[in-house]
Amino acid sequence: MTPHIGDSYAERNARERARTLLDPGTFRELLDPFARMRSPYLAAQGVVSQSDDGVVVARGTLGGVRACVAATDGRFLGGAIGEIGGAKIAASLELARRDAERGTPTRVVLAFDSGGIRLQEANLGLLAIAEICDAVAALRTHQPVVAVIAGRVGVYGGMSIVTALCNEVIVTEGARVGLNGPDVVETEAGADEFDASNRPLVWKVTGGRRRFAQGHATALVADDMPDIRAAVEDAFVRNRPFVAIERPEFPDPGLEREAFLRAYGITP
Amino acid sequence: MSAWDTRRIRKNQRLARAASYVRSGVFESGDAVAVLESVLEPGDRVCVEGNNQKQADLLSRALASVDPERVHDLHLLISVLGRPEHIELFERGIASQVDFSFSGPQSLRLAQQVADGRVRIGAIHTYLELFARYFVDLTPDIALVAADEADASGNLYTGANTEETPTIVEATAFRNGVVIAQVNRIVDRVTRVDVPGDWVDLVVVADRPYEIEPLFTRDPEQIDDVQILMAMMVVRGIYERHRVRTLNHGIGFDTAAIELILPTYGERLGLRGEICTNWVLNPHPTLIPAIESGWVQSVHSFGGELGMERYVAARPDVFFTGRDGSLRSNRALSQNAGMYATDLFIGSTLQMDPDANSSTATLGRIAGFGGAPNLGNDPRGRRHPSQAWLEMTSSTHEIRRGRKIVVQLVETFRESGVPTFVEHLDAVALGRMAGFPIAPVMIYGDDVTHVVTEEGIAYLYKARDVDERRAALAAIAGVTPVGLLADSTRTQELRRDGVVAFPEDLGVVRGEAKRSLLAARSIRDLVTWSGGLYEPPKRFRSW
Amino acid sequence: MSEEVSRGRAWFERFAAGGARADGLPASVLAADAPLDGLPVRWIAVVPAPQARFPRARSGEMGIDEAFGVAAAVRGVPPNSAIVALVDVPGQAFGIREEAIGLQRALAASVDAYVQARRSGHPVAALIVGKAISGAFLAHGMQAGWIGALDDPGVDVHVMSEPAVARVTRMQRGDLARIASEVPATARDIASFARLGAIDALFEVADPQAPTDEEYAALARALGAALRDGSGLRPPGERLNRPAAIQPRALARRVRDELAAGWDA
Amino acid sequence: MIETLTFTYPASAHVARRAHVGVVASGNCELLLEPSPEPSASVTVRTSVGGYATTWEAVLARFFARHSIAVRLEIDDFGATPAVVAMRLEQALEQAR
Repeated sequence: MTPHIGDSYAERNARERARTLLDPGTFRELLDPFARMRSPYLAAQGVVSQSDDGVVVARGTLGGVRACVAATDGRFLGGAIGEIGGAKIAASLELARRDAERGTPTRVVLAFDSGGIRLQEANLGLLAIAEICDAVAALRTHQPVVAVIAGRVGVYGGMSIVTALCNEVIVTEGARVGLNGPDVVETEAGADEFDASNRPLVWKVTGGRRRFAQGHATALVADDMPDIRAAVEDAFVRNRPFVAIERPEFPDPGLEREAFLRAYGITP
Repeated sequence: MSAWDTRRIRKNQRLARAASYVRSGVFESGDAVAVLESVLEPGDRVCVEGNNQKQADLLSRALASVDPERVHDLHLLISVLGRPEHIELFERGIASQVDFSFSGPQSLRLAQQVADGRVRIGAIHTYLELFARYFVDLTPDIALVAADEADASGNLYTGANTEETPTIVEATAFRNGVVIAQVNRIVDRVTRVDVPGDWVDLVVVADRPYEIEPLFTRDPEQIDDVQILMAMMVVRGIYERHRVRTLNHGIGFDTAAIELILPTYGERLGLRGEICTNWVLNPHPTLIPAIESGWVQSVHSFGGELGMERYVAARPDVFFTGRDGSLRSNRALSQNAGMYATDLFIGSTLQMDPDANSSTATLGRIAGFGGAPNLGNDPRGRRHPSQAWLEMTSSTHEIRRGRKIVVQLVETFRESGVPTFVEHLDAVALGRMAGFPIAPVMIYGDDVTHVVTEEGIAYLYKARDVDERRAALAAIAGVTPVGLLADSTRTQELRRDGVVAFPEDLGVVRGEAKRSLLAARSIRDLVTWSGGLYEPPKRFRSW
Repeated sequence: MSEEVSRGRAWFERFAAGGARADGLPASVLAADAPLDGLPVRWIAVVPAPQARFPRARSGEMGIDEAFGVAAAVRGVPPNSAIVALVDVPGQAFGIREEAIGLQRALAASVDAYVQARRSGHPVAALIVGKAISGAFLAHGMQAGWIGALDDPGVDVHVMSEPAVARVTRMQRGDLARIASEVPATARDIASFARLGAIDALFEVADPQAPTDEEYAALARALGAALRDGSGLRPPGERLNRPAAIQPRALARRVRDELAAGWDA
Repeated sequence: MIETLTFTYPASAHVARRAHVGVVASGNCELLLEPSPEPSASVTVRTSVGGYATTWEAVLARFFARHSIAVRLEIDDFGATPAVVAMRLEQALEQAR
């Protein structure tokens, strides 16, 4: 018997994710690969650049409404954000805000799969993230900003902060959302703190299911394109206002590590 | 008058020396070093159960900790030199000679020990060959094995990983050697008797469950388009063409790709029930979709695979299982089955020379072979015919024999700059440096019937002479040094004669070689296919 | 010069001397209301707190308590008051407790608080007096409309701590220095950061812990002006249009121009 | 460091449209292929794995011997094997036709 194997979002590259999130036949990429907006900073560091700098911005419609998807390519440098890719995302948000102010709203979906800021462009990435954070918050006053976190990288670093600023965050079970990647925590604090090779623990702590249970994600869906598309449409129809982020309840951080995790419902 | 029972007398002396540590046949794990020091004598042949899956690691750790003043110059017999303490045996002077099959993870350190003169390699064997010698000229004095459970009578239960335990124990026990088993627990009644208790002398409960590696799990996420293209060529150009029903697969991503396109590509070609019905291989998770789609009639396994226990137990029509429901594996019998009863072996290699000799040996490493040479040869003792076997010969003589299909599946380059096809195997230089009388060749070229690369298939069995064989191989060797020698006119002739086929000659459309052709594209998909029965090990989980 | 007291605390005590301390904050977050040349200002700094509840956030890192603390301090800004972030943050906290709770949410809370304050009319300035690393800087300082910094070798702006960069890239200091000279965005010194058009003013101080009266006066004057002239209200995206940013951010500007041009086909 | 290689092959056939395939990820490469008005195929390769100019030359020469297409081709490579490069070339051609 053949089971239902989802039409996987994670399996697609950034361009195909954007294409399938938009209404069929409406995908139109801006600054596409032939624009050759490559990072000029990578060659000096022995890294080959990519013609779209790892970010795809596409216009089209979503549920028949003007829309824009900004998708990062987790395969190129882990989807990390540099100057050009960062500017693509920031500009999309700024243009959508202009549209909203003009009364011709453009829906924005942030399809992130990103390790955070690109180390090779360090402070330019930092500046870009600050701009993106502000642009999300500004656009949010007009309309929901929707993030889809369903790729193989997840979102970390600055990009996880941006995600937390969105009205709606759609995740799959395979998604990961965290500030510091487990490998980074392990490097900084040791494997006793966070054993990054313990994959079930990584997902118990940062996985989509956990983030949904914590209320950090607003929808948990199967890795199946129809489900993800439906969740995105829902998010716009629902049009929920942003809920200011408050300090959550959590166990006493003074508890020994394992006791803390157990008290928080995580079996290490 | 000469004595005829010296081995038995010595065995009794050995056990008597250890008696103070033993109660009802059982000793404590903390006494393992002392027991080994009591039982062992310098120069003993010691067989340590250690293969690429299950490891008697409590006992091997204890062996590496014995006093070299008391125990030295052991002759180590072991399938796979896989653990660091195996090498410590040489470093500490406990063992000075070794006969083995494979040394994957320790191949670099082993080469160093040989160079330093601390150990002498008797020979590098295939599994079956090594097991065979246990019954002829390398019978162990002591065997150190691993099992899941023991009962008060010493009966052993080995769960899904019976592997080579019965073989080692049989060779040792019936020639008055001492058999020591580490078990994960002692129970009133073993789940199933895999080794009878009167073959076992001493039992110890290990400080932690025996070490085991999920070696046959391939994450479909890592299969790329090139491997899928090659898989399509194999299905059309070999399995379909020769109607291959009985077969063995290696553990590479490329063979995993074949397993995963059977329910899609194979199904579309109408080949279900026509090919790939009876298998000799471990419970590969990537075979689940083919099994669930009704492709597979039977699977016999060398060993188990972590995470596949519940799935296997739920598919007793397909797998060999005990009354308890769990898999019964047996490396020696499965190797034998793979050698004599399958029509096809397909595997991969690191290097291949212009005559299709292949080796996984690289300079500075003594890696060995494992089971591939048993499966990847033409067993000339075979007498039962099959369509596939007979198609390998063009003879019409009244006396004729068929031939095993031996396929090597390789990309022309391993990494961007490292060619698979080379003028001379590293194994030749390695063998010379290590003083071996023969170069460690994994599969001899004259056993190879087909070579598949991303460029096409060389039907070597069809070649009329050595020159044509070389030309056929060069034709599919891409831009490697061997491939650049190919003459395009000659290649056209070989294609016309069917000695070489490119994808288009086989009706394989390159553009179809996409991951969407895989019946499962992630470990998660495999779990879904299994109806939740497959429980992948931690390291393969993304949820 | 003493490094016993963190730079953040030293400058906080100088600027906010005698100011009313905001309460309900963890020991690692300092906030006080003290006027600057007659202008009401809420001063905020993050400082090391050896007794902090979270074991991985005791050396000045931005952890859960710090980030939510900063968010609370910003949200509690009195009407008509400006905000100044005194920045000396060595980075975010690296710990499993933080990841389990969701440190990204905590940092987002303080980012959001700063954005809301600025967008609702509170001028926001930041003064980098020490380290300004990664997520910690994003959450405390980068949303300011005006950013000043001490021109001092101890000022360090980057996305990763220096030892972490060495570990991750496996590069020697010499190689990192060569790359920093070719790609200023990867450099850590404040002059390089300023070269990206990211800094509005640099201040020379002989002792980065204790400015002279003259140095302090110059700094206070510039800060006061920025908070009064609207600079503190500019969103980060507008930084691109400042003269100092035209050349170094030319690519980001071009991306915006081209996206705008193609936005409506 | 990055090595840049350029190659030119005589070519006559035209392709209908431009094509973009692949990604700059480990063991992979990105290709940008555009129709060219010149009677040649001109190729630029930028690779992070230096020292294999002859291998690139051989892979590209074989491809353009089979498909004499007048194009401008850019390849950005992160250690793709010749097999992967050949497959990307075929995919690009398929898109461009």
